[in-house]
Amino acid sequence: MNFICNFPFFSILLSLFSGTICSVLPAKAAKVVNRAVIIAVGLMSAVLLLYLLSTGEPFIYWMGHFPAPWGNEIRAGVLEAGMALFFCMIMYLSMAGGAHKLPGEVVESKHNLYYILVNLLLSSLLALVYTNDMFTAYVFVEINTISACGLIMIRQVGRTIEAAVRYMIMSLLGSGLLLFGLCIMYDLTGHLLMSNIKESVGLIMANGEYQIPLIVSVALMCIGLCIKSALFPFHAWLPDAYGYSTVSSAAILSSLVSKGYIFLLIKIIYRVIGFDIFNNTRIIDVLFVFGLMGMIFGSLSAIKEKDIRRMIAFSSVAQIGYIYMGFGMGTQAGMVASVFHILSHAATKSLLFVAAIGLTDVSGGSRKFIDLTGAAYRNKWAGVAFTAGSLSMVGVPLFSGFISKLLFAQAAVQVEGKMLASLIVLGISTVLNAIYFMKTVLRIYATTDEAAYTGITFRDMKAYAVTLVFFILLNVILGVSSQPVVNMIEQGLAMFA
Amino acid sequence: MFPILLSIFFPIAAGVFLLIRYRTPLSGEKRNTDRKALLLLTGCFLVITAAFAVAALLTGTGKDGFILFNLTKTLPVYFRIDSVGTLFSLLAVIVLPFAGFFSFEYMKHEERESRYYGFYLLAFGVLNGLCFAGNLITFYLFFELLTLSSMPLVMHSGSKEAVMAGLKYLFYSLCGAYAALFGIYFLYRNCDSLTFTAGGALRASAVAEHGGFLLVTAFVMLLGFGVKAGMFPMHAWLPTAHPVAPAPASAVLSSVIVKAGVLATIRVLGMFGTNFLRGTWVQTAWIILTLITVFMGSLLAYREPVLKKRLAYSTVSQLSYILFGLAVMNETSRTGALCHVLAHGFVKAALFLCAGAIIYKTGKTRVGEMRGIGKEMPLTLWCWTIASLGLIGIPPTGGFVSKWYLALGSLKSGLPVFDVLGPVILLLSALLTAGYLLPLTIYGFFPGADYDYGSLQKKEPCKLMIVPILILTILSVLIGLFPDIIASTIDMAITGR
Amino acid sequence: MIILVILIPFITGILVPAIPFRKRWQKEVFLETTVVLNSILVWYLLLHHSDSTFLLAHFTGNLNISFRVDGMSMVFAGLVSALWPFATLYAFEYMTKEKHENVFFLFYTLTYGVTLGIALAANLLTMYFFYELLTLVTVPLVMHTLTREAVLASRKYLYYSLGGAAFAFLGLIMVIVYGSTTDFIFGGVLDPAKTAGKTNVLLLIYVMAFMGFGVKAAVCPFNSWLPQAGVAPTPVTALLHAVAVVKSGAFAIIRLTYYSFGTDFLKGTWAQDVVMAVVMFTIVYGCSRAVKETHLKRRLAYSTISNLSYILFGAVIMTPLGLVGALTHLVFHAVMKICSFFCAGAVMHQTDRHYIHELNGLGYKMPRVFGIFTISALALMGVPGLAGFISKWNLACAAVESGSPLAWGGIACLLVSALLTAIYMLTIVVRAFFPGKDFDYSTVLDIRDPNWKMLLPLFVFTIFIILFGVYSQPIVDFFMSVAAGAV
Amino acid sequence: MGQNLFANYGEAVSAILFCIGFTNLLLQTNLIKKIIGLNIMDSAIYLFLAEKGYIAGRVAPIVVDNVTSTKAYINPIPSGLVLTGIVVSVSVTALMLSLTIRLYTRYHTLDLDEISTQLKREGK
Repeated sequence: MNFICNFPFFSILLSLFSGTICSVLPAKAAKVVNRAVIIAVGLMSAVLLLYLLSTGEPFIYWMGHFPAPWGNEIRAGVLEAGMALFFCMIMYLSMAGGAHKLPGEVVESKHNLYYILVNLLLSSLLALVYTNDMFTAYVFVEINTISACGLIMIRQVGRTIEAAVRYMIMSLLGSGLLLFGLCIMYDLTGHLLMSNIKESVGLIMANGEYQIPLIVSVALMCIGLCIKSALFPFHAWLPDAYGYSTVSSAAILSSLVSKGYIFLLIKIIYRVIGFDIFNNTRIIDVLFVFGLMGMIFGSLSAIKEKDIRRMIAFSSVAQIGYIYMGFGMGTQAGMVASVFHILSHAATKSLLFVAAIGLTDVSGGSRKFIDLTGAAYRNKWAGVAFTAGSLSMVGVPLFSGFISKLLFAQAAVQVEGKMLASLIVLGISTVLNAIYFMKTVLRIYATTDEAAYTGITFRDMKAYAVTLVFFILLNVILGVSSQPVVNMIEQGLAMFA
Repeated sequence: MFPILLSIFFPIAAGVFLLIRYRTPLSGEKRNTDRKALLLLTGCFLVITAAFAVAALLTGTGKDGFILFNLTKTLPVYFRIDSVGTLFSLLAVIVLPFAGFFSFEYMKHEERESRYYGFYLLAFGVLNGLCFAGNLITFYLFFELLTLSSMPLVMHSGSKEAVMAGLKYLFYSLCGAYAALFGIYFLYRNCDSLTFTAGGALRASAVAEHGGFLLVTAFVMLLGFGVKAGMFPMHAWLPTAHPVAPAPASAVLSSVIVKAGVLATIRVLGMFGTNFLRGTWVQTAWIILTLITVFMGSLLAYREPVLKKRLAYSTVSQLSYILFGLAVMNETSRTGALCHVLAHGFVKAALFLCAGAIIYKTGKTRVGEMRGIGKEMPLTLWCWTIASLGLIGIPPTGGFVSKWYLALGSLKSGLPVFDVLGPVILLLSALLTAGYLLPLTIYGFFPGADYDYGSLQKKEPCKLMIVPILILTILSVLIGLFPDIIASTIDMAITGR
Repeated sequence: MIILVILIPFITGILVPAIPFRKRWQKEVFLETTVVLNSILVWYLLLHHSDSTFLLAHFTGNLNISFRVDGMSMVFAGLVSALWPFATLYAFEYMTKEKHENVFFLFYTLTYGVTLGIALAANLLTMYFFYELLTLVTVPLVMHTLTREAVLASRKYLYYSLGGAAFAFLGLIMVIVYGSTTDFIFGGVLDPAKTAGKTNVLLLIYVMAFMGFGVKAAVCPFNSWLPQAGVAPTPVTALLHAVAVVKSGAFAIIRLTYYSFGTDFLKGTWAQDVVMAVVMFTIVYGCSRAVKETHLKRRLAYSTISNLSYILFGAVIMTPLGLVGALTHLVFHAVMKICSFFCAGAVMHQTDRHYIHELNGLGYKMPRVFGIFTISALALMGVPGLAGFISKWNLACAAVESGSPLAWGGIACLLVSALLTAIYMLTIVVRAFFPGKDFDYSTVLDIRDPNWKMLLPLFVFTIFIILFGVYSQPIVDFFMSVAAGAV
Repeated sequence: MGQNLFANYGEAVSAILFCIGFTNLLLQTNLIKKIIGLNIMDSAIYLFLAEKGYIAGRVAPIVVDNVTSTKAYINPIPSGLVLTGIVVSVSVTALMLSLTIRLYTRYHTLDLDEISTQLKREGK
């Protein structure tokens, strides 16, 4: 076995371990360790990705060298490696973008705790991405929840604690359902490894026995993950959680945490249940409908919002709706579009959160639209970045959002019964997106009495500006040369089977 | 060819020249107040134009027609002199210069005289163009231009009523023109060319295919052009426009310009061909409308106290005599109609000029105030009386001849109901005509016993005013004395060339 | 070469704020020269075009950004490049009274490039791309004054345009999926084998895409952004909201109808009836609103709404003749409307008067401007001998020719609209020249015609109005060959 | 159906318990009661697992008397899962309780809705 095959395991372990280390390090050092770990993991994932692309075969890594069905396994394919790499990039950029705000948001003594949580989050995300074992997945889902909760409440204000509690409650409901579904699945198949379960599921479907319990279990898992990833009716916790936590937390939470769950769901669909079997259930129709509703209602809530951070948070609800709509189409193309949208939304939403903080900073810390008037003149970089992010969200060509919209629409056309509904909702949702994002963009470029605030120049925020530039670049790259990425996603999905 | 072009474009150029040369000075410019030069120029231009027009008629160069240029490949601007055109042109050539000379005195106290004369010349040129137009497009072109160039004449005084009346005139005329244009579009499709041809230009196949729709088209066109000729229900602009316009402008408007509507109607009949329309609902409807107008116009005139407005209503009524003659669609009635064009043209011009002279000298506008006017301005009132007799139709004036033919034609036509009803209404209307025209004569010459002769003043207008009136009055009698010449011209008109 | 004409304005635009011009005239000369050069380049390109496609970038799948010169592009690119230098010249003078000149000229020049991009796009995706871009680069222009009004207007403009593009996007998807290619090919690219049984869905999407692109062409009920956008400086309103932007909408619809979906597929279907009814309604609606409007520029904007639907009316007749009518009006209306807008702008610049009732008696103080305004008004009404008559004639003849009773109703709409046009345009003229007897001329004492920078474009446009009116044969012939798919 | 339910009464009971816990966690406004609901829910799942893992008549999977036949022992994995699950739920419970304490010290109430209204009043 090639040495590179150890990388997934290494990266999980490294981030877990560094988390432990950070607890005894001073804040500065913890920060360095954190950054280094993210970069290291990112590099490893990149190497792994190249390796996988060259071999074209996924591999399975036996934890402790017990063979299936007894041992615990890690599995790496193109999609996993790509996701890991992408998560690292976004995480690094989000951390870098929010770094200058940290002292103001978190008590000095808790800085190293913050980095522990981030490291923990990274490790759980990686585990979610790589694991081939359902129960391991469950455990890391919980770890993920705990660390995310910590990230929310690390900023000690009433709102964040309340948000953390709400987030916690919803997450626990979700993970409870997931666990229950998982147990039923275990009961039915007798396995915990994904590949083994899939075989048994195939047999069950072929035999015709125990189909209803199987569907129930699948449904429970799906609902559990939907709750955790804030699909439309379960999104109540989201605006507060994203809206009041620290910048980096908000960026990471919105772009990574929920995406981790969604990725797990994809894995369950492909690796556990089987794509075709899943598509034959009614579940996809339910997902489809809720996805569409999420697209509309999320945007409507965002339009009503008067607080820029909460507005962006509500926009996430809409965007997650897009992803579930892709699932709901029940075709390969729809899935590809969804996966692409995971990437594009992650890149865009974290950009928006980071840019928004730059704007609110120069507006006396207020997040109300009315105070943001003319903010883009005071912080030009943030203004441009926010505009770019908004355009991407609206789906203007050149930015990643356009490609995902294009993929969604193309996928929709191929589905007979759902074509019109999805196309029309896609159109309406774009209009709604345009309304609230462009409202903000125009607001920050509208004139104001500039004497009231002091502007910020490039020299004051080099790191921040560079981060923004990278974010924008990421967006544009996804938007312009999307073909390799799409190819990779297709290849990765093919490897799942 | 050249006399035609000159008769059209020379006055237009001259008009534009006057407008620019004698325009209202800008701030800082010296005001050009040389009134004599302006009058002299205008006079010369009028005479020259008339000369060109007469030359065009006499030399007969235009008989074969020529294309000036093509708007597009299928839309030539085409001129040709035919006998109907000759007739109308004759009227214009006689009335316009005399009314122009009359204005020299009448306009003495008005502001911006140059504008009046400029547009007057423009209208002259356009009228010539209208008479010499050889196809429907060229005709339409000049028809529109006529409206536009005569509108400033109506508005000239610049008072609020005048402006509103001018706009009313404009919008009514345009409304009619556009209705006609609607028909032209369809004629263009269903004819081989838009050139005027005797006996109809419709393709036989088109008639067979959608004859019903073509009838609608014909009716719309007749109504549309009827607006200019003051046909009910679109007559309302006439009584509004005439009282506010300067008297010579009213004279021209009433005697010549409204005849453009008649000419247009003749052209439309020519395009469709009387055979196509005879006996259809279009004819019936048209006759009903004309008869209503004839009677209603007279009645309204009878009840109208303001002199010029009374004359305007009279015009409404008299023009529908002509239209009635055309609507009956046989040769006799047509002769009558064409005769009445000339008769009414001269008479109405004379009447308006008389009215103008009275107003100019005394400032009185209501008939009731003009008691004893015959003692002050005997020559004017004599002319009025003679012209009135012409309009009523007392032999040997022109009016008698035309009405005779009209009645005869109607009786010969064999139309159900209308063959008798028509002449009856014409007679009734003639009675009313006497009723509204002669009171001025009666009260003017016989003011009654209680009239204060002491305050009498000599108010006979100057030669510049009285001579045109005299000439026009004499002409109106002459055409009655020598109807043969007219009739032969008209016969020529009916037979074609 | 093709990419050059799009890039030059971009570079020029970016250079304007970047170069520290010492004097204003230097900037003017720089801008005018590049714009003129670019226009010359465009015309050279159009006259010496080859059929080759220039591929700029590859998107996903078979989608790419590429450019090509065909008949339609020649019409639109030729029009835009002919008008831009004059508009720029006019803008120099107009902008002396406004702030943030550099930003203005940056986006103004960028827009030139983007509009050319729309004109020269070789496929639907490229056009869509530049179409979106056009919205973005013109928003700053609308917002220019940064007043509350301007911000609201630009917000509305953005919502409408982006929203419209979202639905136009659906059309793009349909063409990608059901077409054999996304390139513009006269007669459409839909693959009959793929579309079998899906006709109604495709038609529905066509209607949506039509309305989507129609937003820019201000089709009712998506027209309200246009009059509001009139808060922008007049060169913008004139060039963009009478020509470049709104015509892009019309252009896009023509592309969609004739070059992507194909008239064979659409003609005689309910979709055609629906869009035609909408367009007919807009024709009358725009005019009626114009009559009611008392603000000069807004009135002209409503007039634009109506006139744009003339173009669309021609387009949705879906015969070659209809396309000829549409193209004629596309070009002629551009000249007429830009002329009348420039007149309005000149009045506003010289007198600061914005409402029609304030124009009393100005005709004698600004005879040149109002004379030209009168001519453009007459042309818009469709008086024979001026440009408007020819285009309306072509439209109406196409409608008659098509034989559909709905189209015949459309002729009636055209004529009603012509009458309304007369009402709203000529009342202005009458006000200017007939202010009423008791008018106090001392209130307009110091007003005079603007200087040559403003007048020159006006005169040139007037000459074109008359020229097109009396001698339009070559250009109409050219449109004929475009409409026959020959160029 | 009814028979199956009766035969698998353990599972049925655990499902009912799960629902009780779930609704408590979702609908209770009192934070402590929510946490109790959470624990009921988790315990129900452990009960389910234990019920599944136990085979009547067998013994714990610890090798005594060198009996290596798998027939003699129950499946050890569910038990392992239960243990893991308990660890997870304990840590989660701990976190929730700590959050509850923080909220209580700030707002002197355990009612989540009450806390929300107070937060709104704060306006931040």
